[in-house]
Parts: sequence; structure tokens; C-alpha cells
Amino acid sequence: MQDAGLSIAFWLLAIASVGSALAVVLLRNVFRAALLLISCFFAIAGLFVTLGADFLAMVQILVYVGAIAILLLLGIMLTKEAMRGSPFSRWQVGAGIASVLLLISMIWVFNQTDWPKTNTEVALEPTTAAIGLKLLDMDAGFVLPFEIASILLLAAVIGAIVLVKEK
Amino acid sequence: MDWLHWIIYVVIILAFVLTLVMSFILIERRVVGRFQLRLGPNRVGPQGILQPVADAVKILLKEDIIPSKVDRVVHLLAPIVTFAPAVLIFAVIPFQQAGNGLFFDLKSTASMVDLDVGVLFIFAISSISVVGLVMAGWASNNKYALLGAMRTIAQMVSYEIPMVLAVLGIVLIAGSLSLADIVDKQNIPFILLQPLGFFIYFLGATAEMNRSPFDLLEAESEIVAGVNIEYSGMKFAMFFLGEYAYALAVSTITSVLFLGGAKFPWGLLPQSFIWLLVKILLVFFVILWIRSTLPRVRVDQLMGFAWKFLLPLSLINLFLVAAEGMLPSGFTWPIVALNVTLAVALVVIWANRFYRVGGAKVA
Amino acid sequence: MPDNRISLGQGILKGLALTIKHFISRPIITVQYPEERLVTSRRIRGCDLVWDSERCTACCTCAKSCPQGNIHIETKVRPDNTREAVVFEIDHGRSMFCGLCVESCPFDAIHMGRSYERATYNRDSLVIPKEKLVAQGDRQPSGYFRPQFEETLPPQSLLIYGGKSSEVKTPENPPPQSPATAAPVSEKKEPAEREKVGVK
Amino acid sequence: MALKTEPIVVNMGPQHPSTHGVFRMRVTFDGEIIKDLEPVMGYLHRGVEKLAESRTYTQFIPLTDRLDYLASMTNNLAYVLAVEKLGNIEVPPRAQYLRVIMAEMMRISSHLMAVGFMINDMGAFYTPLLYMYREREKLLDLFEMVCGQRLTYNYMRIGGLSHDVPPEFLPALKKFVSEMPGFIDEYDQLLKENEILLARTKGVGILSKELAINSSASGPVLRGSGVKWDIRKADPYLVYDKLNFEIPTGTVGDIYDRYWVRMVEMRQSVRILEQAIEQLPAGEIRTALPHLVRPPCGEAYGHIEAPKGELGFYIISDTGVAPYRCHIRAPSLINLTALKDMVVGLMLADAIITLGSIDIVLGEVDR
Repeated sequence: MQDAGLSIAFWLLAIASVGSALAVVLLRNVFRAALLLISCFFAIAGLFVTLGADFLAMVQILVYVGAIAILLLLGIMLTKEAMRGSPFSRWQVGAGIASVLLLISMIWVFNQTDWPKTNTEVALEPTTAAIGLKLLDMDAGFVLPFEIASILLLAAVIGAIVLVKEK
Repeated sequence: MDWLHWIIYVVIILAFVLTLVMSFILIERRVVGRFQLRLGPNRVGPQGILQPVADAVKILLKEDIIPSKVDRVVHLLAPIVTFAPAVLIFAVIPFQQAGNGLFFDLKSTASMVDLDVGVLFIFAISSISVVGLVMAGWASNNKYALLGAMRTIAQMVSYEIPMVLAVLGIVLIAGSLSLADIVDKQNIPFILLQPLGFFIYFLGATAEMNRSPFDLLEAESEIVAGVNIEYSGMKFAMFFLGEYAYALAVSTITSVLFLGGAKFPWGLLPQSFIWLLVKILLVFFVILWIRSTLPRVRVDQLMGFAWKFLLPLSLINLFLVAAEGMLPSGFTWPIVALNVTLAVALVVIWANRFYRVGGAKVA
Repeated sequence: MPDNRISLGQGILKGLALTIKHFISRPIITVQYPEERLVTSRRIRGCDLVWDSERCTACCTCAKSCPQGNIHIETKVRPDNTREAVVFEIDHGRSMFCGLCVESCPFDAIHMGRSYERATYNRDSLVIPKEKLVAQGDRQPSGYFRPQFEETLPPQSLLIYGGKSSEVKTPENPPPQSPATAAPVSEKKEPAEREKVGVK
Repeated sequence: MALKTEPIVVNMGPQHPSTHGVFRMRVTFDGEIIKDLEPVMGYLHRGVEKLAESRTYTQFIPLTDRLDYLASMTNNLAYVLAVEKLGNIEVPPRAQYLRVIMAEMMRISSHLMAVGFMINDMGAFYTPLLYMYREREKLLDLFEMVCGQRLTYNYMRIGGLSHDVPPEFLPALKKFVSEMPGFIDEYDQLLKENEILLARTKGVGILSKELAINSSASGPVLRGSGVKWDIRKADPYLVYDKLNFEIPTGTVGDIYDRYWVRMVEMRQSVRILEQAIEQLPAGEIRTALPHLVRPPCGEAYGHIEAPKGELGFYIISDTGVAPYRCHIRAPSLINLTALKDMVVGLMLADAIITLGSIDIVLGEVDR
């Protein structure tokens, strides 16, 4: 019963995420495209939930919907021709070829990779503490990459402040 | 999976939210009226208690206007996207803890679902309502609505950061993201352990729910109600109810995180849902008190306040909590005294600094 | 010189203290209108004119003094060589109640009214013919430029005395004569009725 | 980094909650920064000046009530002063004192409204405004007692007043005068040090001293910019030269200075009222004049310090019963012309409170 429910949820979310992602690309109205991008983020958060990654799902919504997509919307509001969308340009053909090549290579890589498979049932446990331990544990964790990433972000913040500082 | 549990809690939450939202509307009008030496609405029913019903009937009977040049789909979806998150938040609110209660005992915590990431859930969900407001502002095809939407984005994104950082202090003390756990750990209300965190959270939450003095999104005197300028009838009612539902949500979250939820302070009396209700009303009264006293800040001052005042203070607060976490347990009262002193001192010092660096641009 | 001190939040706290003080201890000043009514000024220029057909000599001074030209009078000469107003109409829809007609009447034949509830559903009924202009029911003359009425009217209720009538706190003024000739507008406007509001 | 942005033009008004009537501002925004502002007036134009030519001198008095309808009594006063100057009409001393009392009561009432609505434009949810309304209501009660109306008084007459005040007026006024300073203290407690108010008003909407003089501004707007000019002192009319009071002046000319000047002027008005009540003589209140006033041929300009600034009536007589020409120098209109210079470069919210701090009344702007 639960498996069937999870399967249905997975397929619905998968269709929603792929469908809205396609719509983001195909729609002419940039604002609606951005809204569909938000719904795509949502569907992906739902996929995380079906995988038992509750922390990641919440962070997905908080960061992608709450911050990134919103800033995207702000940018769109400041554009003048948002309703008409982006005009055709000569980059179109090149972009099409590049994306098809990327798709083919990704499918090929996915097929070639030898994925580790497990047959045991994974218990749905809270992941927050586990993630915290993984990130910050002195011995088994990724403290150094974590701190490097922090420094990188700090540098980016300072850079942004310097850029917009009033002369 | 207990389907009965879900259905019962959906009904309970909807009833709780809708009745309290209705009574909040009345309470707000009566209390603000009393602040202003007026009576407020007192004609419909005894003491005006049926006024929200009359308002609802009026607003439902209004003509539903869709301006000709709006983006129809987005225009119609926006009120729903704004209203729904405010109700969703209540899914994780623990209405009463497990154990001995005042009138009845519960085997498990009375909440729809006790998520392990409850605090994150609240912030994640509440950030969605911004999308609804932005949709409304954009789709209305009105310059005031657009200005309102831009203000909304700037305001919500900025104030979320100090708010989350302030609540992180609570999470550090409680050692859990689950709201039920947080309430369980509150032998003394966390407002005493975290006065500075409460201060930052409360101001941030006031801004997040567009209450005075941070009600720039609506700013009737400037941008004429902002995003909901083109809305009428039921669609406007959704925005209106959403705003009050969000006020209710903020009052509830504040009560749960900082005031001990359903617990009576120091456990002097058995815990009960009633204490939570009393705390919610208390927090809402403070919101109304502030609303009926203060003028609105300007949009750049609002941003300056978030980034130059609240954010540094919340970082200092987080650092202090982490440092205090190193101490051995058993020093509760000294820590309370220390924290209250530090909070007052830090606010005064930082306010002074905020003025000097020109955050508020006082000539 | 304006004060230039920098403040650290005490201004906001002072304001909050003031509002909570009002919340707790100040009386509500609302008057719940249809049930509770304030006594209007003795000189009120209410929204109707009261015409005394006995005293009117149809001299048309009021019509001439009206800035708007609202008063319409047609006269005829009686056998005893006095004149009589055949038509005496006032368009209240255009009146601004300046009271110049009352002021100019040499025979005290026209008075301002004391009522203030004269809303109607159509404009035609705002043009009032002479049959309806005479003092009747709640259409009573006020003391505007008519000191003989002013003495007899009930004293005005003032907010400065908490909404009570002005005579309450000024014992040096003798209470007014019994309102015999010009009765107060209606029973509801008795000062005793009004006092409920002040203590609320 | 310079981003190229598209300015947006917003029509604020004629139906906008904060334009204090039917006033329209065509504002060009860059984001929320004002690049240009064009006031559009005339939505309430009723041709009052022309109407004066077809009314007798007395019949025009009720029409002056409709100019600055928040300070009707001072409009009456300025007009009758101009006519009295034209016709060389003496006014009995009791009437002069009562006129001063009425004018100062009106000033308190008008300033209460001005400050209250300015704070309201700032976003305070009506509380300061309603506290101020409470005091204004007491004044309106007194005006009603004197002349029977609460808004359009029509109290002044050429050569005096229409009535003497009733006996219960002076005790009530004395009580008001004794209570009012306490209430002004309360307003100060609520507003004067409020950090949000300071942050919103200090250094915002600055009108420099030179510009204030050059644009012919008057009243609290001019005094807020630091110019000590008050017609009550500069060209004393009625009995102002027998009364002691001070003229407050600001330093910077920002919104806070204008607010502050108004608050201090209220205190000074209370002071004037105290003295005027004390000195009030008995006697006649109206010079006997013919029913139709016919001033001699000539012209006269009568001006007073109305709550909003210099209110003047310039009247030309051709010995008829009506003025040949009547020009009204409306302080609101002339103060409003300085609006653009005050707000360009500020934000939307600043423009609203700058407009509020000028204290316009559209009845007077458009006439």
C-alpha cells in the first residue's frame, strides 16, 4: 500500500517537475516561466520527501523558492518587455545542438555508471543530525570543504558589498 | 498511516484558523478602537461579535472585478497562493503536549504532524506566501501594485535572515528542530533565556506579516494598499484573511517558540491548550499596541534596519548562545540575568551605532 | 530651536506608554448616534428654516439677502393694503445655511431650525413650500439671531465637560427658564439622557 | 556599476488617500526615487473670486468659509479686514479681541489637523490623529456655541461680529486653555522623540531659507526654514500688538522643523488666548452700518497670518454693492509651488509626508 502510494507520488512529482521545466523553456511570457520554475522547485522538493530527505526538502523550498526564485522574479519585474519574452536570436540553433548533445551525453553516462544497489529497506529517519555530523565531525566529516565553502561565500558577500557600495 | 488522525486534524486546524482569524479581525478593530478612544464595531450582535460575519457576507456579495488588462490566470491564482501557506503552517504547531493536561491527558503531542524539521518547515512554507504577493503585484498590471510587490520582495527576503538566525538560538538551546521537542525543553520560557532572540524574531516577524511599523507593502497613504489594489470580492477576502491568518501564525509560533506553548510558566498549573490561546492573544495584543502607536518606516530605512541592525545583532546573539552552550548545566538563573542585561546593553549600543553610521539617516 | 538629541529607543517607549495609558484609563468619547444624542448649540443653524406666517409681511428682504437666491417668494396685496406671501419656497438642496436671511429679516418671521436630520430620497422634496415651513413637530426655531428663543433652549453639551451640558460645571450661570414657548426638538435630546455618555 | 533603468510615471491622485483632496501629482520615479514631480491643480476650482463680483460684500462672507475649510474663521477675518480697510470702518474693541480669540482657536484647530494628518500620512494608524481630533472637537463645540455651525462659521461681519459670545463660552474656553498645554505635552510624548518620526522627517523635504523667501512661502513652511516672518508681528492687525507671544523658527527647513513650528505655535496660541481672555473688554461687538455696505472707490489689501500662512484679500471697489474685483492670495497654493523643489531626489514616502507638512487645503488651492 505504502509502496504504491510512494510510486504514484513519485510519478506525479516527476511529471510535474519535467512538465514545468519544459514549460519554463517553452513559454514566451517570462514571468509565467519564472512561476513555473518555482513549481518545478516544489516538485523536486516533493521528490526529496519521497526519498526520506526531509531536511533537504525544506532547504530546497527555503533557499530555492524563498530566495533564489524570488530574486529572479524581482529581476523580471524590472525588465521592461517581460510580457513579450525573449526574441528569437541567431544563437538558437547552436543552443539547440548544445543541449541535445548534453542530453545524449548525460543519458550515456547514466547508463554506463555502475550504480550501487541495495535491497534492504531504508528506514525513514530524521536526517538533520546525520547531515550535521557529516558536515562538522572532526574525524569522519567534511570540515575542511565546509570551511572552504564558507570562506568562498564570505568572499562573495564582501565582493558584492564592494560592488554596490556608494562611491 | 492513520487516516482518521489526518482528517480530524485538518478539520481542527481549519476550524481553529478560521474562527481565530475571524475573531482576530474583530479583536483588532475593537482593541485599536479602544486605543484611539473609540468603540469600534459594536452594532452587529452583542458587542459586535457578528461583525466579521457581516463583513464576510458583504464581501462575498461584492462584484468580482477582473480588470481587462490583467494576466488572468496569475491574477486568479495569487490569492490562493498567498492564503494557503498561512494555514499550512499550523500543520506542525503542537497544540498540547503529551502527558498530563488540565482537562484531559494525551498519549501523543496534539499536532497534525510532529515534523523533525518543524522550524525549517515553518520558514520554508511562510516564504511561499511572498510568491503569491508577487504574483498579485505583477498580474494586476498596476503601478502601485508593482511598487508594492517590489517592496514585498525586498522586505521579506531581508527579514527572513535575522528571523531564522534568531530562532537558531532557540534550536541550539533545545537541540532539536521539532516544535514539540522545543516546547518540551521549555522548563522556563525561552523568552527569558533568549530575550535578544525574541526581540529580533518579533521585529522580523512584524515585518514578515506586514504589520505596522513595517507595513510598507500595504502603505495605504503611499501606494494605496499595494498589491491588492485591483482585487475585489472574494479574491480580496483571501488576501485579507491571509494577512490575519499570518498574524495568527506569527502569534502562535512566538507563543510556541518563546513563551512555552501550551505549558503554564514553570509548570505551576497543568498544561493546556487554553494557555496557548491566552499567549496567542497576548502576543497579538502587543502587535496591536505597536500598530496603534508607531508611524511607518521608509523603505530604505526598513532595509537598513534589517541588514545593519537586526542581522549583526542576530549574529552576536547566535554566538552568545553557542558560547553559553559550552557552560555546564545548572546555571539557569545567572544565565537569564546575564542574557537580559546583555540584550538591553547590546540593543542600546547597537541602536546608538546604527544612528551614528547613518542607518536611519538622521541629519 | 528644535531638539536635536539622538535617541536610543526611549521615544518609542514613551509613545507606547502613552497609548497604553489611553487604553487603560481614558474615557471613550464616541457618541453612539441614533441612541445617544448631543444637545446642539442654542444657536444652531440646522438644516431647515422655520417660517412664521403670522409675522411675515412678504417684504422679500430674506430673498434679497440670500447669496444663492434660494428663497422664492410671490406676493399679493390684501384688501387692507398689506401684502401676503402666496408662494414661499426654500430650496434646501442648494442652501448653505449661512443664516443671512434670518439675520436680515426685520420682523423676526424666519428662523433657523434646530433639527439636523433632513435627508430625503429625491431632490424635489428638498424644495419646501410654505405649508411645510411653519413650526411643527420637530421643526422648531433655534436661537440664531433670535435671543428670545435662545434663553429658553436647553444648554449645549460640550466635550470639554465630558460631553455634558455646558451648564453643569458653571453654577454661576442661572439655569434656563422652563422651555415653554420653544420646546426642545425632541424627547431624546434631554440633557439627562445625554449624561450617560460622559460617564462611560 | 550603473544599471540602466526605466523611469515610471505614476499619477498620484486626483483620487489618492494622501493628496488631501482632489490634487494630482504626476510623479516620475526611478525605482522609488522621485525624478520629477508636476503638481496638477484645478480639480476643485469653483470660481470663488468671480463669484465675489456678483455677491454683495456681506453675501461673500459665507463663501470665504469654503476656501480653507479647516480654518474658516480666519478666512472670514481676512476678508472683513480687507473690506474694513477699504471702507475705513472702525471695529469696537470687544469685537477685535473676540476676533483674536477666534483666530487663535482656529489656529490651534488647524494645526492639530495639519500635524495629525501628516503623522497619518506617515503611516501611524490614526492614533495621533484621533487624539488631536479630540481636542479639535472641543474647539468645534465652542465654535458651534458661538455661531451655530461646526465647519462653515460665517461669524465675522463687516464692522464686527454677528453675535456676542454666549455667557457660558468664556468659562468653557478658560477650561480649554488650562487643559490644552497638558494635551500638547501628550502629543510631544507620543511624537516628538519617536525615533521613527525623527528618521522619517529629519533632513527630509528641505526647503532652504533662500528658496522659501524666493518662492514667497509663508506660515509654518517659511518659519520652518528659519525666517522669522509673521504678519501678527510684522504688520500687526487687530490687537496683536497688545499681546505677548513669540514666533518659533526652525533651523534646517525640513519636515521636522515644520512639525515642530506648528507644535510650538499651538502653545503660543494658548498663551495668546490666556491674555486675550484676561483683557477682553465689555461693550459693543458691531459697528452700525447700512444693510448694504458700499465702500468708497479704491482698492485695499487686507492680510492676516492664517494658520497656513499669509492669507490676503485684495479688493477693488467701484462704490457698488459688490466688489469690482476680489483676488485671494491663498497661502496653500503658494506654499505648494515649492513642493517640487522639496521632493526631487527623495522617495515616494517622503513626497507624501512633505505634501502633508505643507498642509494644503484644496478648497484654498483651487478656489
